[in-house]
Parts: sequence; C-alpha cells; structure tokens
Amino acid sequence: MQQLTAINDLVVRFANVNGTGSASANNMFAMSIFRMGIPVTAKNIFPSNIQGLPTWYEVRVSEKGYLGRREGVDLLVCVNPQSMKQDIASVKSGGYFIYDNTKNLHKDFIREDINYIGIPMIGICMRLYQDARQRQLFKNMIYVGALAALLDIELEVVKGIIADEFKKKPKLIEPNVQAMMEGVKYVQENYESPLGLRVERRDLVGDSIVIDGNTACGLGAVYAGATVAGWYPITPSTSLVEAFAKYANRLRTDPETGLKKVAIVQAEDELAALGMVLGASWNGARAFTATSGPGVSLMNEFLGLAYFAEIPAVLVDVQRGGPSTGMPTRTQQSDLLLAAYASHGDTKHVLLIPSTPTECFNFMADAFDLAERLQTPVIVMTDLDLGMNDHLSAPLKWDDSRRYDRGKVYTAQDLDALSAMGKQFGRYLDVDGDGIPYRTLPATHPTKGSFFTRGTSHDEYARYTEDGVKNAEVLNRLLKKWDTAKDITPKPEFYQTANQSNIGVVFFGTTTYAALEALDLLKQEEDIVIDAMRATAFPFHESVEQFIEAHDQVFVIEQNRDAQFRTLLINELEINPKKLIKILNYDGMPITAEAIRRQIVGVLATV
Amino acid sequence: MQQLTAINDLVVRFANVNGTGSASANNMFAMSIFRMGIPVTAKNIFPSNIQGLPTWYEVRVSEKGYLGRREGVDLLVCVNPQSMKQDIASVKSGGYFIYDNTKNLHKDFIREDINYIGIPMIGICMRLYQDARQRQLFKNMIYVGALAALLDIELEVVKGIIADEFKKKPKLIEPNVQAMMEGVKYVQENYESPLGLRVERRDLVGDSIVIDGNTACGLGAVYAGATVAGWYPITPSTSLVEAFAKYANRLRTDPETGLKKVAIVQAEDELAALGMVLGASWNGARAFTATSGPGVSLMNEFLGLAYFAEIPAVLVDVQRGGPSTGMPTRTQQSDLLLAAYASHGDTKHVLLIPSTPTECFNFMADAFDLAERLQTPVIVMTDLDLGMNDHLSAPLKWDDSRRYDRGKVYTAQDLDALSAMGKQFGRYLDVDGDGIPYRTLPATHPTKGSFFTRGTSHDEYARYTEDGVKNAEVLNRLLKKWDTAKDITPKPEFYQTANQSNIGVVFFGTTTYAALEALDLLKQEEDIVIDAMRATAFPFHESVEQFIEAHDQVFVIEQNRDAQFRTLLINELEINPKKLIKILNYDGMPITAEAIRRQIVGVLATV
Amino acid sequence: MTYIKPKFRHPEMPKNRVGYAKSDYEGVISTLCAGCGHDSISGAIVQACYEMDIEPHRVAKLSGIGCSSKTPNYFLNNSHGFNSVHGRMPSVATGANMANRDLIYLGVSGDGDTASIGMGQFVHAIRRNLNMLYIVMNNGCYGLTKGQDSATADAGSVSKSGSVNPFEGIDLVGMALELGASFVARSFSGDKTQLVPLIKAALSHSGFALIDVLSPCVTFNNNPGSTKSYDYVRDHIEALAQIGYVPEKEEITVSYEEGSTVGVELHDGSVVHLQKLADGWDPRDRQAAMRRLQQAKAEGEILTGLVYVNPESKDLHEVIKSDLRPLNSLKEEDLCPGANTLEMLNEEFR
Amino acid sequence: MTYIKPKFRHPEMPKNRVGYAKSDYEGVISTLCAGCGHDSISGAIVQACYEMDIEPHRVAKLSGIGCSSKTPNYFLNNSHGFNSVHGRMPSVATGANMANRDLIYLGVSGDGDTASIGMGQFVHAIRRNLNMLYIVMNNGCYGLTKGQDSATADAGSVSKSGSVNPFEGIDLVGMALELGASFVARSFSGDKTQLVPLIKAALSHSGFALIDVLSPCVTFNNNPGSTKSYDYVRDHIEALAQIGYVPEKEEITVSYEEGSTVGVELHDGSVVHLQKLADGWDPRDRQAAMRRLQQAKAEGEILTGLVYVNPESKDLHEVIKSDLRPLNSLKEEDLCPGANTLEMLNEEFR
Ligand SMILES: Cc1ncc(C[n+]2csc(CCOP(=O)(O)OP(=O)(O)O)c2C)c(N)n1
Ligand SMILES: Cc1ncc(C[n+]2csc(CCOP(=O)(O)OP(=O)(O)O)c2C)c(N)n1
Ligand code: SF4
Ligand code: SF4
Ligand SMILES: [Mg+2]
Ligand SMILES: [Mg+2]
Repeated sequence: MQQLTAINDLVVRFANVNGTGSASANNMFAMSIFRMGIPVTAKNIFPSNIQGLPTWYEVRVSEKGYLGRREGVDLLVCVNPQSMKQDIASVKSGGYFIYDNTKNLHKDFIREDINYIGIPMIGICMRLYQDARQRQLFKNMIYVGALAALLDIELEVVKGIIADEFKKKPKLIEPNVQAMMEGVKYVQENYESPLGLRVERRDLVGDSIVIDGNTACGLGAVYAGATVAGWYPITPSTSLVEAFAKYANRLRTDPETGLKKVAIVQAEDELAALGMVLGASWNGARAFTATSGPGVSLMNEFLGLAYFAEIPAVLVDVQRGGPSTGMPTRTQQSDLLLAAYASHGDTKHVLLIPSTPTECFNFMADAFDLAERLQTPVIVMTDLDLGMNDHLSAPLKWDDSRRYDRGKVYTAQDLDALSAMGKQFGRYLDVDGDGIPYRTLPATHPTKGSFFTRGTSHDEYARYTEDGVKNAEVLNRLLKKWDTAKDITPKPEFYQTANQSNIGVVFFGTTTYAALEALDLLKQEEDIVIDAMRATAFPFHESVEQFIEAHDQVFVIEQNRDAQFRTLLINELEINPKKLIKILNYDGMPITAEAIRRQIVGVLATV
Repeated sequence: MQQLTAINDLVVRFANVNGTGSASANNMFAMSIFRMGIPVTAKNIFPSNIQGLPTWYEVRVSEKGYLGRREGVDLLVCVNPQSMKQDIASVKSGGYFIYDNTKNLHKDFIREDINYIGIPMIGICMRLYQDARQRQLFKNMIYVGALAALLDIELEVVKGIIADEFKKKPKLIEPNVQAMMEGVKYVQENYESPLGLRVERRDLVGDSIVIDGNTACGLGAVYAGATVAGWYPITPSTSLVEAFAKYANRLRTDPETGLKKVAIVQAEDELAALGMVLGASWNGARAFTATSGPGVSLMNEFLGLAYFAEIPAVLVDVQRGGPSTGMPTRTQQSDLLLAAYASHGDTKHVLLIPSTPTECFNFMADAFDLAERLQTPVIVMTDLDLGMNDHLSAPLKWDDSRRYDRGKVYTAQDLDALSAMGKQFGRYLDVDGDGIPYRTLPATHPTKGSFFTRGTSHDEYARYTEDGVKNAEVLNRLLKKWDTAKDITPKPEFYQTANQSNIGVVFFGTTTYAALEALDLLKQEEDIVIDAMRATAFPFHESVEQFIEAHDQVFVIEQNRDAQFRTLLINELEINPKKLIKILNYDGMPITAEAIRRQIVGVLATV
Repeated sequence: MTYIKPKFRHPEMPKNRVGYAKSDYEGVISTLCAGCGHDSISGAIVQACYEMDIEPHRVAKLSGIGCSSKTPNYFLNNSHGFNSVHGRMPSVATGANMANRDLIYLGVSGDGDTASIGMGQFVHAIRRNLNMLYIVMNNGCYGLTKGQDSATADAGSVSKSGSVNPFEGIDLVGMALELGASFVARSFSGDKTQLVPLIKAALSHSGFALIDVLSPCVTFNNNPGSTKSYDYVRDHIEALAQIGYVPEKEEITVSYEEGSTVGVELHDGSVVHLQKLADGWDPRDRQAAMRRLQQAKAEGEILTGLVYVNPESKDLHEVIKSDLRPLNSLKEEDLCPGANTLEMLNEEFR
Repeated sequence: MTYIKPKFRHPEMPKNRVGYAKSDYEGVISTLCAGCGHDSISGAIVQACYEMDIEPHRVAKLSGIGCSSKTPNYFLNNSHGFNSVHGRMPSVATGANMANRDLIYLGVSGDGDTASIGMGQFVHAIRRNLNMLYIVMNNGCYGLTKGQDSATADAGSVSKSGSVNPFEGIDLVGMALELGASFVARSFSGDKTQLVPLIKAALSHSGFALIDVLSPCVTFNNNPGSTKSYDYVRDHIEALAQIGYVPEKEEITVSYEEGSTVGVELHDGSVVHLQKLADGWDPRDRQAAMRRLQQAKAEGEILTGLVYVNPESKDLHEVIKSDLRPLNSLKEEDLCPGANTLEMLNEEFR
C-alpha cells in the first residue's frame, strides 16, 4: 500500500470530543514542532456547545512557511467514535489513521488505501489510571507520545513543553511525561517508526512567537493605554477582552494597594458596552469594546451617534459566520459592509484590517491613536481564524519613544489663550482645514469650553439647529475628515517593488496566508504571475486606487458570499465593477490556497 | 414698486409658532384651493419640540400640476415675531408680506422691494374675543379670511371647509366663519383686492384626493389584512401606526362585542416592535411595524434573523434627517444603504419605494404579499415629506377580486399528501427551484411539519448544522430567492415609450415631484431632452439595468449625502460608476426642481 | 453528531387521554453537558405536558440564545419552535401570542438571556401580562459562552475561574412580584416533584407565569463557592408550599389534608392545591409574598414554590380587546373593507 | 429662536462659597412648553448645585432623548453635557464614570427613556451601584412624541386623546428598592422645598441615587383623568419625611426637633436629616421601605421623600478596585508597560 512520505510538509488532524481537554494536548503537539524550528500553524475547529460534541484540531507543518489551511489530511488522530466515519473519509489516499485499537475496528471503517495505526489508548489508561478524569486527560498525552514517535518529534522538546505547561502545578509534570512516554513506547514496540511522513529539526522560525490574534489585540490595548473596557461575552471575541483583563491586571495592579489602573465592566449587552466606551472616550479615557457580528448589529445606533457627535471609540469585530446567530464557531469576513456604513443616515466608519497577530497588536495601538486623532469610531476587523487560532508570528515590538496621539484636545491654557485672542471655542469648527475640529474634555476649565455633546443636528458651536444648510455643512466637513483619514490609516502592503503583470490581486486579513501561497503555486506550477496588494484599512489610501488602475483585471479574494470588500472598492474608488473579479469562500473554514488557485485558474481559462 | 402677478402659480408661506393650532388653519387654506380645482401641495416645516418654536407651512399652487417644492416665497404670512427677520428675507422681490399691524413694524424690517400688507390680527381678536385660547385660534382664521380676499379664493369654498372641519362640533362653525369673514372684511375695506397674484377656479384635480403618505400606508395595511402591529413612537412614523389604528378600529370592531380584529401593541422599543412582528408572522398573521432611522438601526439584529430564518416581515421606514438623532422633523432619503444590507453577515433586503400616497397604499398591500411570498422582510421606504405632508394624489383603489398572496404554506392536507408520496417535509428545501421553500405554521398538524425556526446555521430540514458547506448551500439558495424577487417586485416607471436621448435620469420616492418638473424645465427652457426612469424597488428589475445600459450618462437624483441609491445601482448591477452622476440634496428640505436643473445643467456644461 | 432519534415505539407504551405516549413529547437528543440542570427541566416539561394531556402541536415553544435556549430542541418535537436572538424571546412570544391567542406559549430562557440583555423585554412581557409560561433556567452564569457571571449570580459566589462576583444578584422572582406578574414561582431543576406540578399549574394559568428554576451549570458553576451549585441549592432551599395540580375533570382531594390546603381556581377552571408550610401560606396575597421573599432572602434561604398567583388577572388580549378568534385565522372577508368602503374613505380626503 | 442668553451679570448678585452666582448654574433658555414640570426640576437642580457650592464644571450632565432629556441644555451651562440616544444614558454615564471617578454625574431621563426603551440599562446601572444621581422626570407619557402612554402611566389614567391606559404602571421607586439601589427617593416637580434638599442629599451620596420626580406634562398629561397630572398628584401625595441637607462644614440642628429626626451620615461625611412622619420612619431599612411603599400604593397614595438610603454601599469603583486617581488622568508612563516587558512577554509565546 502507498504510504505518504514527506518531511516537514504535512497536515495532521485530531478528531476529539469537546470538553475533554484535548485542545491543550493538541497544542503541545503543535508547539513541539514549533520548538524544533519548523513553521507550523493550528486551527481549532470547535462546535458551538460546551461538552460532548465532535471537535477537530488541524495542524499544518510547512517547511516553506505556508501558514494557511491546506486541503487534505495526511494523518488523522481519531479520538472520537462519533465522527469516525467522516474522519476516515477525510484522510488522503496513502495517509495514516491513528485510532484506538483497544477494541477492534468495524469493517465499515476500513479503507484499503490508507494506513491504520492502532494505539490502545483506552487500554493503556485503564491499566495505568483509576480515576475517570485522569484516564481522559492522560489518554490525550498518550497519543501525543505516539505521534512524537511516529513523526520523529524530539522527545526532549515535548518534555520541555510539558514542563512549561505545568509550571504552576509541577506535580503534574512527571505523570504527564510518563503518559506521553507510554505512547512513545507502544509505537516503538509495535511499529516501524518514524514514518516516511515526518518532521526534522530546522532553524526556520527565528524569533517568531506563537500567539492568537485575540491575545495580541488584548495586549495591544494594554500597550495603547486603554483604561476602560465595556464588553459582553460572545464567541469569538470573549477571549480578547479576557486577554486584555489578564494583562492589564498583571501589568497595572499596584502591588501595595491592589488597585488597578483599568476599569473593565461586563455590560448587560452590546448596546451598553459601546455606550460605556462612548461615555469614557467623551471623558478623555482610551476605551474600547470587542464583539462579533450580532453585537455589531446591536451597536448600530451608537456607532451613528459616535460618527455624528465625533466621539472617539475603538471597537474590535472578531467576525464569525453570519448572517444572524449563524455559525458562531466558524470564520468569515462578512461584516465589512455593515461595519463600513453602520447606522442610518449618511455614515462611514474607519476600518483597520490586520492579518496576523503581530499586526493585531500594532493596529490596536494605531486604532486608539486614530480614533482620538479623527474623533470617530475605529473598527478593527479581525475574524475567528485570526482571533482564536494560534499563528506563527513575528514577535511583538514596542518603540519606547512612541507617544500616544491624543488628538486635538484643548487644555484650559488653550482655552484661555483662545479667548485672549478674542476667539470663541467652537466644538465643531474646522480650524485647521483638515475636517477635524478641536474638542474639550469635561472639567477642563471652570468657565470655558463646556458644550452639549449631541446626536441631533448642530452648528459649529455644538448648538442645536434646525437649519438644514448648517447641518449639511457639518456633514460636508465629515467628508473632509474622511479624506484626511485616507492618509493616516495604515498603508496597503505590496508584494512586488514594481508591477510585473497586467493582472492584480487584492486580499486582506486572514486570507493573506492562503493568498500568498496561492500566488506561489500559480507562479511555480502554472507560470502565472500576478501582482499582489494586501489592503489594511478603509477608507482606502490612494495607492490602492493606483494599484487597481495599473491592472486590467484584479481578483478580490474574500471570505464572504457577497464580495463585500469588492463593494467597498467599487463604491469608494469609483472603479468599474467589471474589472474586479470575485474570489470567494464562505463555508466557515479558512480559505485555502488551492481554492484560490482553482478559482483564479478557472477565471483565466474562460477569458 | 413691482408687484408679483400670477394666476394659479404661487408659493405662500406661513410663519407660525408651533402649538398654536396654526397647522389646521393653514391646511384649510390649502384645501380651499384644492376644492377650487387647482393643483396644490403643502409642506409643514415644523420644529422638534412641542410648543413655542417657529414653524412654517408652505403651500404651492401650480396650474401645471407641479407638486414639488419651489424655491422663493411669493407671499408670506407672518404670525411669528421670533422669525420675522429671516421670513422677510425669504420673500421674492415684488412679493407680499402679510403681517400683524396692530403694532408698527420696526424699520429694520422694511425692505424696499416687497409689498407689506398689514392686518391687525391681534387687534381684531382683542376686540372680539375675551378668552386667550380663542384669541389664538381665531387669529388663525382671520388671516385665512384675509388671504381668501387677497387671493380671490371663493368664500363659499372656505365656509364649506370650515363646516367640514367642525362637523363634530357644529357650534364652532359659525364663530370660525365669522372670524374668517373679519379677515375678509378688513382686506376689502383697506386694500385693493384681489391681488395680481391670485387663484382662479379650474377643473384640474379630477377625482384626486389630498392625503399624506402615513395615512395612506396605514390604510394600505388595513386593506392588506394586517392584524398585528408592534410599534414604538418616533417622528415621523408615529402617525402611520396611528392611522392604521384609527382605521382598523373603525372598520374592524365588532359593533356588538366591541372586540377588534386587530392587535396593536406599543412596544418598549424598536427591537421589541420588530420582534413582535416576527413572532406574529411566524405564527401566520400579517404583521408590520413602522419606524424611522434610529429604529432601523436598532432593528438590525432581528432583520438579519428574519432574512436568514426566512420569516416574512413588513417594516416601513419613514426616513428623516440623519445620521443619529439628526433632524427628526426634516426629510431625507438616507437610510437606503442600511436598509438594503441591514445586519451582519451576507444579507440583502427587499425595498419598496413609493413616491405618492396612492403608491404608499398600493405598496403596503404589495409588501405583505411579497413578504409572505418571499418569506423575508420587505421594507417600505418612505420619508417625512411623503409621510407627513399632504399630497394631491390619485384616489385610492382596491380591486375586490384581488386575493392576498399568502405564499407557500403547507396545510395539514399538504403534509399528509407529502408523506403519502413518501416525501419528508423540509422547511428549507428548494422544491420549486425558485429559491423559495415551503413553510408550515404552528399547530398545523398534530404530528407533521413542526420544526425549530432558528438563526443558527441549518440544513434544508431546519436542523442545526456546523457543516459549513451545507450552510453555504442555504446562503446560495437565498441568492436564488433574491433573483426571484427581481421579477415580482414593482416595476420601474418610464416616462417615455422609447428612449430619445443618450442621457438618462433615475430618481425615486418623493424626489419624483421635483424631478419631473426639472425635466420639463430642462426641455422647455434649455432644450435638453433626458429619458427618465423612476425606480420603485430593490432588487432591481432587469429593465433598470437595460435603461442604464441604453444611456451614456445617467443622472441619479437622491436626497442624501453619499449617493446611496447610486451605490445600490453600481453594486447590484455591476455598472461603471463613472457613468452615474450624482444629483444630491441633503439639507432636510424636499429637493426642488430648480436645484436639480441647476446641477444637471452644471454637469452638462462642464462636459 | 446525530439528531435523529430512533422512532421505534413500544406498542404498549401508555398513552394519555389525547392519545400520545410520553415519548411523543420528547425532542431530539440533547447536546448539553452530561448532568446539566437544563436537561432535567426539559424532562419536567415533557412530563407535565404528557400528564396534562396537551396536544403537543398546540404548544409553541420559544427561546433566546444560550445553553438553556437550546432546550426547546430537546423537548416537544411535535411543537413548532422559535429559537430567536439573544434576550429577545419575550417580544417574539408577544407577537406570536397576538397572532394566535389559542396556542400555549412556552418560553424558555437563561439568566443571561433574561436578566442581562433581555431585561427590558422581560419586564415588559410581565407588564402586559402576556399569556405564557416563562421558564428561566437559572444557573447564575453564561453557560454557552463559558461561564461568565450573569446578573443573577449572587454577590460573593465564586466562579470556576476563581473570581468572586462583586455585584448583587438580581432576584427575578422579586422583580416579577414588584412588577405585578400574575403567577410567580421558583423551583429547582433537581426537584421534579415540585417542578412538574408548578409547570402544570403555570400552563393552566391565564396570564404571565414565571417559573425561575435554579438549574446548576455542572461545567462552570457547580463548585462549592457558587450559590447556584447543586450542593448550595440543596442546602439552602426553603420550600414555600407543595403544590398538586388537578385537572378540572378529575379532581383528587385524597392526598391533601383538610386545613392545610388552599385551593386556587385557575382561569381555565382547573384547581391548584397548595400544601402550605407552617406559616399558613396564601399565594394570593402579593404583599405578603413580597415580604415572605425578603424574609427568606434575609435568612439566606431560597424560597421555592408558588409564591404568588392572581387567577383573576386579565391577559393582553382581554386588555386590548382583540377578537376571540385567533387573528391569524381571519380571512380576506374578515379583514379587507373592500372597494366600496374605500370610495367612501376617498371622499373624506377631498 | 435664540439660544444665546444675555451674559450681563449684576455685580452685586450674591456668590456662593466657590465664587459663583446662581446664574452661573443656569443653562440656555428652555424651549419646553410653558409650565412644563421639567423646567421646575431644572430650577431645582440649579438651586441645589448653587447652594451646595459645587463648581459647575465638576458636574457631568447626561441624558437620553425626550423633552426631559433636553433639560441639561437648560441648566449648568458651565458643565459638559452628553445628550446620548434614547434610553441609553445609563451606559454612557457608566463609561464616563469609569473614566473619571472624580466628577459628579447627574443623569436626567424621562419615564419613556427609562422605563421603556431604557429599562435594561436602568436596572444594570442600579445593580452596579454607579455613583451618580439619576433623575427621572416622570410625566407618565412620551412628551416629545406627542403624548403616548409610557410604562409608568398608571392603569386607568386617561390620556389627552381620551384613551384609557390598560396596563399597570411600573413603579420605578419599587423597582429600585427591589434591585438594591442605595438611595431611593421620590418627589414632585412642583415641590421645591422637598426636591432641592433631596437633590442635594443625592448629590452627596456615594453610589446610585434615584429620584423619581413626578413632573406633569402640561400639554399631554395634565387632564384630570391622568394620575400624573398636577391636580392628581397634589391630591394624592403622601410625604414620607422632610429632609434637610446639611453640608459637613456647617451643621445645623436647629430646625429639627429631637426625637423626630434621623441623621444619616452620607459617604462624603455630610449628613442628611429626615423629619419623620408619624410612623417613625427610618430610611435605612430597605425591607421596611418596600413595605411602606406597597402600603401607600394600596391606599392610592404616592409616597414621596427619601424612601431608602444605604450610606455604606460600595460604588462601582470600589467594587472593581480601580485606581483612586481618575483613569483619564493616567499617562503613558502609568499605562504602557514598555518594550522590555514586551520582550519578556514574547518569550511566553515561544
Ligand atoms: C447579541 C448577542 N450577544 C452575545 C451572544 C453570545 N451569547 C450566547 S449565549 C450567551 C449567554 C447565555 O447565558 P444564559 O442565557 O444564562 O444561558 P446558559 O448558557 O447559561 O443556559 C451569550 C452572551 C449572542 N448570541 N448574541
Ligand atoms: C430609538 C428611538 N426611538 C424613538 C425615538 C423617539 N422618541 C423621542 S423622545 C421619545 C419618548 C420620550 O418620552 P420620555 O422619555 O418620557 O420624555 P418626555 O418627553 O416625556 O419628557 C421617543 C419615543 C427616538 N428618539 N429614538
Ligand atoms: S455549559 Fe453549563 S449550562 Fe451549558 S450545557 Fe454545560 S452544564 Fe449546561
Ligand atoms: S410636551 Fe409635555 S413634557 Fe414636553 S415640554 Fe411640553 S409639557 Fe413638557
Ligand atoms: Mg445561564
Ligand atoms: Mg415622559
């Protein structure tokens, strides 16, 4: 029988039952490979429930450093009888199926073209452990050990990871190592190992870290000086605020008093969460909230207020599968249109779109600067894949000389100086011609600078007006501010110094991993050269328009049904839609390089 | 001095204080002209408060039947000293300024180029009435009488209107007529009347009626068989539900039991209002709600649920000035983008856009048919101008042979027949290939057809699934349904049998009044012929695309800042944005023909 | 995962008066955590509906979002269900009820769904005395999003992550009483002998019936520090009254001793018998109920049982005077005033 | 319409201890209807702040949407104000307070704004014991949208349009008590002698202070049938206790007879003196307050006065243990852990 062989280029999938502690065992497996210096990436494909349903964990090892999902499973570790049938079907021909052979496998489960490797996980556990919970947890370590032996993972590395994992409960280190070694032993005694499919130490990860986007965003908010967070739990954004809380508590608690330089409140819902952010921002603190699609839907009214009353706000939308409650544990990029134009009336919102955890960290810091500079909501658009999965990333960096940009805020001195010059403070006056007015914070001055923030129509002095022409002037100034935003939001990234093709491709966010791989595939295997641009922000920098102008045909890759990003391009840049070709994926799984390549080749073939 | 002269072609503006009962007097003035067979239209320009602030009422009389707003005031009736300065400034050179000359006018208020006509309204009232409230109310009738004499309105007609107005309080008829006659008398005794600017009986209104759009929508909902309404008060939609309640109570109350064939509940907010609609629609009743921008912002989440779970719902958005609380008593068409794509994830909603009260009535009936046929929300987009102002309209018509289209609903018999054929009911099965599945209503059958309506990802049998491919199939079917919608929503209206120009214009809603007049002006005065299309629905019928295809340049006229309708056109029809030229107005006042003409001429001149 | 239950039925399975076996009241297999209190409540609902001879398709079951709100999938498979959005079940139930007053409305929600995001709708459903049974599966935490404290978590209770909840918990029974709800009860998911009769009584009640059911989350809130854990609840429960539900047709008085029973006639003519505890409990006195509740709270006890009922209350339809027929059954003839009337109406606009 | 008030000031206008004249506490000219109760409340706020020697810019005034919510424009022109969206003032106030614990938060809302669309946020602001004064200008109707019944309109009251409100009104004082609010009072817009001291006491209170002020809408709700009309309220008011506010520095005990006064020391050290009515009222007993309220309700009376106060309550900041300095005053040095720490953190992700 065929046996897949490859070094440092494989996909291992774990099929578990959720709530059994498998995710942390699987994570140790992935981290072992990382510590062997080999690029690795992991996707946790979990159900929207708490215990007892199938869950998968997919690890891709790629010598070339491709970090997107790859189709096809080379080796499947089956720890869940519920999903065994579909799991077996998912293995590539010639691939490996690791299962528990404590009991015999029913003949329905036998495929002729894959390799079965039985490990009596339950058998070993029954023999070694009494307690049910122990049996459960150590079972996970047994298959980690078995895999280490099969794939040639350095045991010292695995042991090191176990030691780190249980740093705080050192008593657990030894038993876990033992369980792991049971798996190693069983493989060594019963199978020829390692397999032809295996890993080999490299030095390819440099100083990279492995981190998920939510943690990076949370840390970014700490570094950005956020002091107020209002939030409401929702998958997949919950862990973002939890990370913020964890690091803020750790890094900002006075060791003596126990008092914290942060205020985090779990709100009663998303409306209240954003309301808290607006109240805090109005009062001069850096404040943010994080949510997912349903929360953004509920935040529309407040987003409109923030836009029109010009209140800074930072919101992270960790997108999940929509519409409605949809697929809460799957990924999509399908809130773009809503976020960009949220709320009734003429509104436009600034979006930042990171594609790696490192960028999550950086964009969070930028988001606060931009929100205060522009006095408007800034929405950081990530997604479940980026937010909840571990990614190999450049280390986080902070420049200690960086200063927060607190935007245009008049101090008491400024106000006195202003009146000394005989000028009146006007909250919505376009003093500098960039569309951004000056604001004052409550309690700045005993008698000057106070005003009534309002979502009703107002003049330049924040006074209520029903004069529609005056109100239209305010609306026009907001467009000027929008233009200003184009130059100060993050710039797009180009993957060539000069354009080399009449075909271009635009992508953003987590699609980047797969897109870059697809471009390599197209070049190497189809001899198709395509110029690439990664968008990072809305509104678009002029170089986005130039890139599209410079190509006859531009593919726009995104993970939603309605090509929402393409809509933003067409609408804001006045581009002929015929020129922009949709490459889509919206099944809730991260898009793959193969899917992109297939679609692009398909389109090019029909032209 | 110049004196404007014209017959049946004038604009009269009343400057009042709100809360003084002036609106009904002003309305009697407009109705008098209507009853003289002359086309007339009125706009109530009121403040967002209850009493004591300036309010205006503008009546346009147009022999040619132009019913949009016209710039420039020919005759101003000033009953509000607060706003006198700007009121005087608003009068056209050679126009007339009617004021209360009980006291002398300060010299600051004197313009050399307009004609002052003093009527001692307060003086007469002080002389005739004791009670403060009476003085207030009769003052209004005095100026109505004065105007009648000045403009040559038939007194019998005015008297008839007074009689109708006070049908239920006949004792008030005589005193009101008397007050009115005091005004007449004063003019006849002190001025040469009528003026050169005046009206003259015609037979130009046929069987038209004068009605506002909210009343027409409310009546439409009664005729459409709506039995459930959940709502929350908000200007300018409140009077829509009030009209529905009024007519439903009047036409559907059992005279014996007093029980009503309708259930109307004032909800705690707009979220709840739409929730009630969904619950009722799910249960097989025709249900609707009405709101304005802020309410739509709050309804996002439920709109997404309705789209994805495929629940009929009718929502009327009576648009007002946005964003945020904005200009609650001014008009705009600025909720289009929000309504079209409301909620997170990939969503699209059906919009119907009436432009006259008659069409409001008809489209409400259509909305319920379409919502049930398509099993999706249908949003009727009107605006403050259409909803709250009186419009000269074709009479409302109902075809007694018309049957409600209740859509695809399986009965108990159907379910039995289905299982007799060995088929299983699948809530989301595309049985007919038009993207529209069959639904069942609660309690239909003791053992068949029940299912769990949900906003979570589901398969064709309404079962929860985390299989993203299955879910994507549902999303794709929704696009098929969207295609089906294009053919059954109201068709656009064309104003030429064959295209005559390489220039086209697209407009919709209340813009129609001004647009048609502008086209006449362009043809008559500039010799510019433009083909015209009025859009009535989203998604667009194929003829919309054909119309745009057939022209080199297409003006899109709309009342918002961001050209939102144009966005819908380019996005849904893949039209090159360069071809579509924005003609906008967003000062909260209804757009005028002059403004359109100016902008079009400006664009054509620069080409 | 499979949602298809084996449909095989034992021929001799006992049937109730309307011809259904108990299994006809079940739903698909639960995907909740093994041992979750919510599953016990689903079981009690099945039991109550079966015993009450309710035709399952006459029930409309509704919910919000959460572990608790998933349960309508796990009972009454022959009923239509509506899994709405988070916190908004009450408005959907209101609309459904407005459309068809003849069905039995059973709403299920969680404490997060009700006391946090859904607080406004909860309050207003009570205020309208919507004819429905509203069950809160109250575990003091957000199960589905992994155990955050909810607004009903008591101050001082410790969550799995070890954090101490600093805020006072909202007592939904107290709120419902204050708001004038017409049927207010509390029970415990583990106590079927109390819960099943309460559900039956509530289903018979015409008007808004709240049952706040303490329902421990075994995964996130079953540690000793939590006042919504099994152990805590078992130790601190104070039963208000035992309740026996008796359908009109077949009144049993045997098991209740004279003198210790208050018979409350419910709106549909059925009678709820209450076995009172020592203090001579009369559930028809709202002020006494409020006092009793406060007293228990002061003593650190959780009062369970039927705390208050007003059998005379007017439900929404009576209040707004809507037709006795379900509005969704009315046809064009009933609803559309026709062309002639319209011609008349046109005249009023001239 | 003019929003600019003449800025001319009489040189001899008396100044308070912090150097402000009463006019410094005023706002722009009101655009409410002549005679609106809300304007009287604005006046009481001006009076209270002046008398308390509050520096006006230390006050943050917030509101929702409605006639009532417009009033922050009509008082305290030297304070920053935030006119948010309908029903959402509490969350905005929460965020503002989280950002700067040192200001005085004065939230103003209507009964529609609070008891309908804003119910959820109202409840949760109470639950968090947010340090603010929350004034409901309660007229039992939606003034700004032309007089629809609100959720606090009492059952049976008749609106201007002649329709009888069929639903029970929500008693915000009762709700606040049930929810454990730490300062609960009711007053009447027309009764400045009661209202001004209550506002002063509430402003001194640390934690959530509710004053539910009956404030007749002269335009839509001042007809005899309405229980929120002037006449009705005047006839049915039952004052709970008279209250004299005494700032710490200058305690007066003269005007209160021994034995009939309970002095409650507020968190900032100031003392509220309550003149009790016959029943020996102690506002520190929450259960008694609830009973007293129910009793008045049963008698058809509207209880006014300081119903309950807990001077010991912990406000949100104490509960979440946030820094004593206003968070908005912290700088990069305080907040940003710096590059070295980040390098250390990176190591944890390898
Ligand atoms: C608008 C919105 N916000 C947040 C969520 C995420 N969410 C799902 S369930 C839930 C809380 C559930 O708690 P509870 O109602 O107590 O149910 P339990 O799981 O404890 O039974 C939340 C916050 C959501 N689905 N929708
Ligand atoms: C989301 C939203 N819905 C509806 C409205 C319309 N609206 C403005 S004020 C108001 C009610 C005001 O009532 P209340 O709070 O009692 O204030 P009052 O005018 O009586 O003082 C409503 C419904 C709105 N502004 N926003
Ligand atoms: S997480 Fe808690 S509430 Fe949810 S199913 Fe598990 S035990 Fe039940
Ligand atoms: S409508 Fe009523 S609440 Fe509003 S300003 Fe007038 S009197 Fe006051
Ligand atoms: Mg819960
Ligand atoms: Mg009110």
